[in-house]
Amino acid sequence: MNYTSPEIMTIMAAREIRNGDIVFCGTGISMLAAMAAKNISAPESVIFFESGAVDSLLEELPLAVSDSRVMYGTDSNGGLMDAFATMQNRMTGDRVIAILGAAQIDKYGNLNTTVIGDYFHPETRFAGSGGGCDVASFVPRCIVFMHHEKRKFVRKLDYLTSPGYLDGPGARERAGLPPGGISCVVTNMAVMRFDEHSKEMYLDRFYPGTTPQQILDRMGFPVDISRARQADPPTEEELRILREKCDPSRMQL
Amino acid sequence: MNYTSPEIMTIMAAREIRNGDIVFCGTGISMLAAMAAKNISAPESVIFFESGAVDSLLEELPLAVSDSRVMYGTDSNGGLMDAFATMQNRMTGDRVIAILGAAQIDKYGNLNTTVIGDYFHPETRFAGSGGGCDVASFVPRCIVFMHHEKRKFVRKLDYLTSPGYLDGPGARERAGLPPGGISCVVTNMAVMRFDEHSKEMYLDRFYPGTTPQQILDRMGFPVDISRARQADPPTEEELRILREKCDPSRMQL
Amino acid sequence: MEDRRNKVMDLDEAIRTFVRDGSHMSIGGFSISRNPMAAVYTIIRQGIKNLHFYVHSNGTGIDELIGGGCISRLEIAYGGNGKAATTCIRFRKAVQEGTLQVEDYSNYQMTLRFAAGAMGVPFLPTRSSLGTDIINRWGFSEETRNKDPKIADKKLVVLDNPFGSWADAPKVVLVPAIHPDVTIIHVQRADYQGTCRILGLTYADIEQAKASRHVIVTCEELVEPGQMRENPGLNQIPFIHVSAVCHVPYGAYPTAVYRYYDYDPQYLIAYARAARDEQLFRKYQDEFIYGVNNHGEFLDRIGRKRLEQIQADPRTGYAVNLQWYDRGEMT
Amino acid sequence: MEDRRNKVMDLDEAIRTFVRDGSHMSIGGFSISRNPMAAVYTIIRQGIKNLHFYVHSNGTGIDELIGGGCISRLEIAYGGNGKAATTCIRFRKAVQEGTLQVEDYSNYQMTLRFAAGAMGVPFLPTRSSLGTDIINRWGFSEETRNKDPKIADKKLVVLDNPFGSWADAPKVVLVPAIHPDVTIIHVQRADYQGTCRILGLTYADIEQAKASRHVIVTCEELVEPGQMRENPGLNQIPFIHVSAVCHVPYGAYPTAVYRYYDYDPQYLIAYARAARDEQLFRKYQDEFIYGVNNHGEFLDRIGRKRLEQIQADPRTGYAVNLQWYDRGEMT
Repeated sequence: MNYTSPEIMTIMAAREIRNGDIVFCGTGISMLAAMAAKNISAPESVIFFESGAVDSLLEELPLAVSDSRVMYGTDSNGGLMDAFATMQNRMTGDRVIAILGAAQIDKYGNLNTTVIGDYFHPETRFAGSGGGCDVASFVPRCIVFMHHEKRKFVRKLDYLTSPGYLDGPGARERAGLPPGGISCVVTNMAVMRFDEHSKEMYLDRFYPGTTPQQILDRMGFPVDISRARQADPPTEEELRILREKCDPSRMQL
Repeated sequence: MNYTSPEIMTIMAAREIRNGDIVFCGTGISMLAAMAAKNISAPESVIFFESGAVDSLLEELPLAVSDSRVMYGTDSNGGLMDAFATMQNRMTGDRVIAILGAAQIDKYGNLNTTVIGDYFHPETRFAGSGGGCDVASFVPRCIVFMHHEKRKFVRKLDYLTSPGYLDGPGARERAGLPPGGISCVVTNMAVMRFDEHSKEMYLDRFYPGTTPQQILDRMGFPVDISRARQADPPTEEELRILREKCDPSRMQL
Repeated sequence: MEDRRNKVMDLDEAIRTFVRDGSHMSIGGFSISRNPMAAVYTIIRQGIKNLHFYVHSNGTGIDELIGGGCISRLEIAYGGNGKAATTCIRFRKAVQEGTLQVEDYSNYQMTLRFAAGAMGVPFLPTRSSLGTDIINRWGFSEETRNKDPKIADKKLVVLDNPFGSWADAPKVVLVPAIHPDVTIIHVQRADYQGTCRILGLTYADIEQAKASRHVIVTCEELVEPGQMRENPGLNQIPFIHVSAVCHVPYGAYPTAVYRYYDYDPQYLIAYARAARDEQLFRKYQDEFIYGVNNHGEFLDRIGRKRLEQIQADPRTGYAVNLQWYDRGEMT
Repeated sequence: MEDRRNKVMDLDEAIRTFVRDGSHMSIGGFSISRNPMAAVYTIIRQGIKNLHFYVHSNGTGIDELIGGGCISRLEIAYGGNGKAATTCIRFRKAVQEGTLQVEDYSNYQMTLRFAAGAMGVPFLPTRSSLGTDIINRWGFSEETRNKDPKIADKKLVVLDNPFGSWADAPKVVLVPAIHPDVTIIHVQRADYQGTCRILGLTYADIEQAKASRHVIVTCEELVEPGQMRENPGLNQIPFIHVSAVCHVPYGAYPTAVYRYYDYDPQYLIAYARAARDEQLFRKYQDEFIYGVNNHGEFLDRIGRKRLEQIQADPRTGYAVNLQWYDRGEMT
């Protein structure tokens, strides 16, 4: 099978989504992953956006979470107050899986989407938290999309925008956060997960064509690779649905 | 001029409403007063209900603030969250005048709408605060409708449901409330106001046919009558509008 | 939980599935409007007891439940039945006789408490009730609070503003979130997944529903999801919050449903008269609640003519020139 | 204030009346949707400086204002322009060059802050951001905070839950209310008294408007109050909150207005290219902002053909198959 890097990333993320999940997503590849899951294995999942749209029809790919394309054919159109309340609410929030991205991630899955360099004199300013910090605070499961690069997998974040496991076991609880944190990191080379006890990142699956060592070489901190196995590549059926149903005009893939 | 007791009470209250006021009212005579003001001297006033209706058309008199009659032809139909936020909000709340009723009132304009007797073993249980405590807490001006009876004008309330001036000058501020309190009490005999400095009730206007002494005889506490003058009775025009425009089917009057 | 499944259930089954002796629950509506009366009568008929109830301003529904002996504890802002009874009669009676424990809040406080539950925060702040007995007198004893983990340890908390004089508010009252086991609301329209459309005022129904573990929706009209999605801006409660949908036309009778029917003054007045007298009240209950098997039979007993009299006028949404005639006992 | 008066004003006059150097203000919309762009360009054209701005997720509007040198302080959750610029370019530049003071919050926190302002409370609680640098790093110095009474003394406060473990939340973050002097929103429909109807997502526009001392509404369609009152359930902002209404068709262009028109990818991409280069950016501003007198002239410069390309399809509410072609510079 031939597939691109965004395609395998999308499929790996889509496989994390269970039928019945409420999927919080942004634009681009995270939305494609949500749509792929819905079309492949989780038909009862519900896609929703921080801007307030619940269960959008998504005839076309939106290019922002505020896009008119998320408003068409929804179950209800609210606002940010509604959307975030749904995620902080323990009844509905516990059923949410979020898909996030970041400029930096550390071994506990904490994310930086704010600045590179000093906060007050940044080398690079990014867009900021948006709803990222909110969902990472509220919901039990998050998928993070990352490119596997040393400067992105760092020992210490320049700014901790969105909470993963903070500084390790029990830290979320000590800070006053609900349980949760980051479930997995889906990159262009691998799927990383977090140890149940140490809360540290480990290599779970490497994609066909990569090796654990190549992956380690692209990280700013070492991770356990003892549990690593090769990932099942995207199936023909998965790719067909992704290409034909989710992004026929190839805007993202 | 012939007029009934409810009619003079309605007109006295209506005269308190200024053009442009936002009028919080309940049902019955308080709604009639709001409608009378709108038809007589305050055409730009806005009637609104704690149930969430703003600027209802009121083709018929509603018999509850949740009545479908308050929903027709409104500017917007919200809910309780919206309605009370409008009153607690300092920009809009400062323009609200509220019309309330009570089972008991004390000399500082505090109201009881909860129980007569001991709270835990009440002689008589009433409906409770409803939105009364909220508006009396939030807005700068309240009109209270009362029947002039000794058991209603009491030295000590059995339960302080809605705050007037609490225990006197500066008490609202000490409790943490915004300025405000009760502006006047409109009864079947008189209009009572509160001294600017002592915050104590005094007799401002007695209706034609009553005397200050008769009024004092029907109160459980003494009030200053030195400023009392006879009220200007309802004019022919006021009564005509009230009868013809506000309650043509005589449901309330 | 698969949210998209068909959640349509028979009302009797929905109540049996989600409401138990001792459940903490709330019902939507406001005084004599949009109370889920079919559900209320079903609860009474099923003999459910010891309910812990939360309402803001309620009337007909709560009073019937109290009269039916279903409620032992009540957190409430206002119990009134409009013109028919300024204070709900069975409510008053139960409080005066000491058979009902009550904790008093204001209307906004109860609304905020539901909103806090919906938002997933332990409390929300307001300036309401500072200096009043709502703060000073707590209805539930410390023992009651400690025994039931579903009741907050404190009725409310007065907090000095941690932002100093920000917003000119030196103090605020924090009111604790409510998390009912079940909330029942009656709406004009719902689809089989549970998405709701309320016409006219929403009261606190949205907050009540979103605060609850389970939501039972009774509706005048049951439609396809596609029909609801033609106008998503009119839908207030997404299906992800809803456990059961019951199609019950006239499900709020004898209370009013904007654009569908009005309250029935004749019923409400007769109820008020019966509620004042134990013997009459038993007779009323035997005839209209225990004497029928479901809401359909109840409506048959009311008769088509009465329902026609309260039909909503299509222009205004209520029954124009509805008379509060007082014909004595219901027949 | 007489709320019912006709509040219709020319946009230029409305900005001149309510927005001053140093005003604290906010604009509605979200990234590339429903930004009040006509008002934004008017502010730039009028040369208003030192604005203190509050937004949640904004994009086009905020970036133009920063580029126009209008903003000196910004409280924000997200500055992005969709596909055209993941991080707003002038925003990034200004922060990196130290010409813009920023205080970072999350999207929900900014929304709650507007909601607190709307509700008249000094703060609202959330569990968001516990343990993060949003709590640890404050953007404004103590000096800035002390000097301006319109800025809260604290960015936020972490509070131990006074109700113990109620709602399983041992701690909450309190975020301070925002009270802008002016908020500008763009809506699909308004009447001359100021009542607003937003179609599709409302974002935080309602909370932003209700938190503000003054609200300027720009609208696609200006209608009679009677027309708005035929469907009050669709109106979100009652006239009592509004100071001025400006009828500005295409008033959100180049951002999208659901059911009216889409964003203009060509404009947004050309803007992003210009924004990266000082000389190109001056040229862009001279041509499209300073080189025109009002939004009408601006739209003339864009041309009818471009506006036709982004017309909303009546079924979906957006421009179906809109192309993100990249034609280089705008002509």
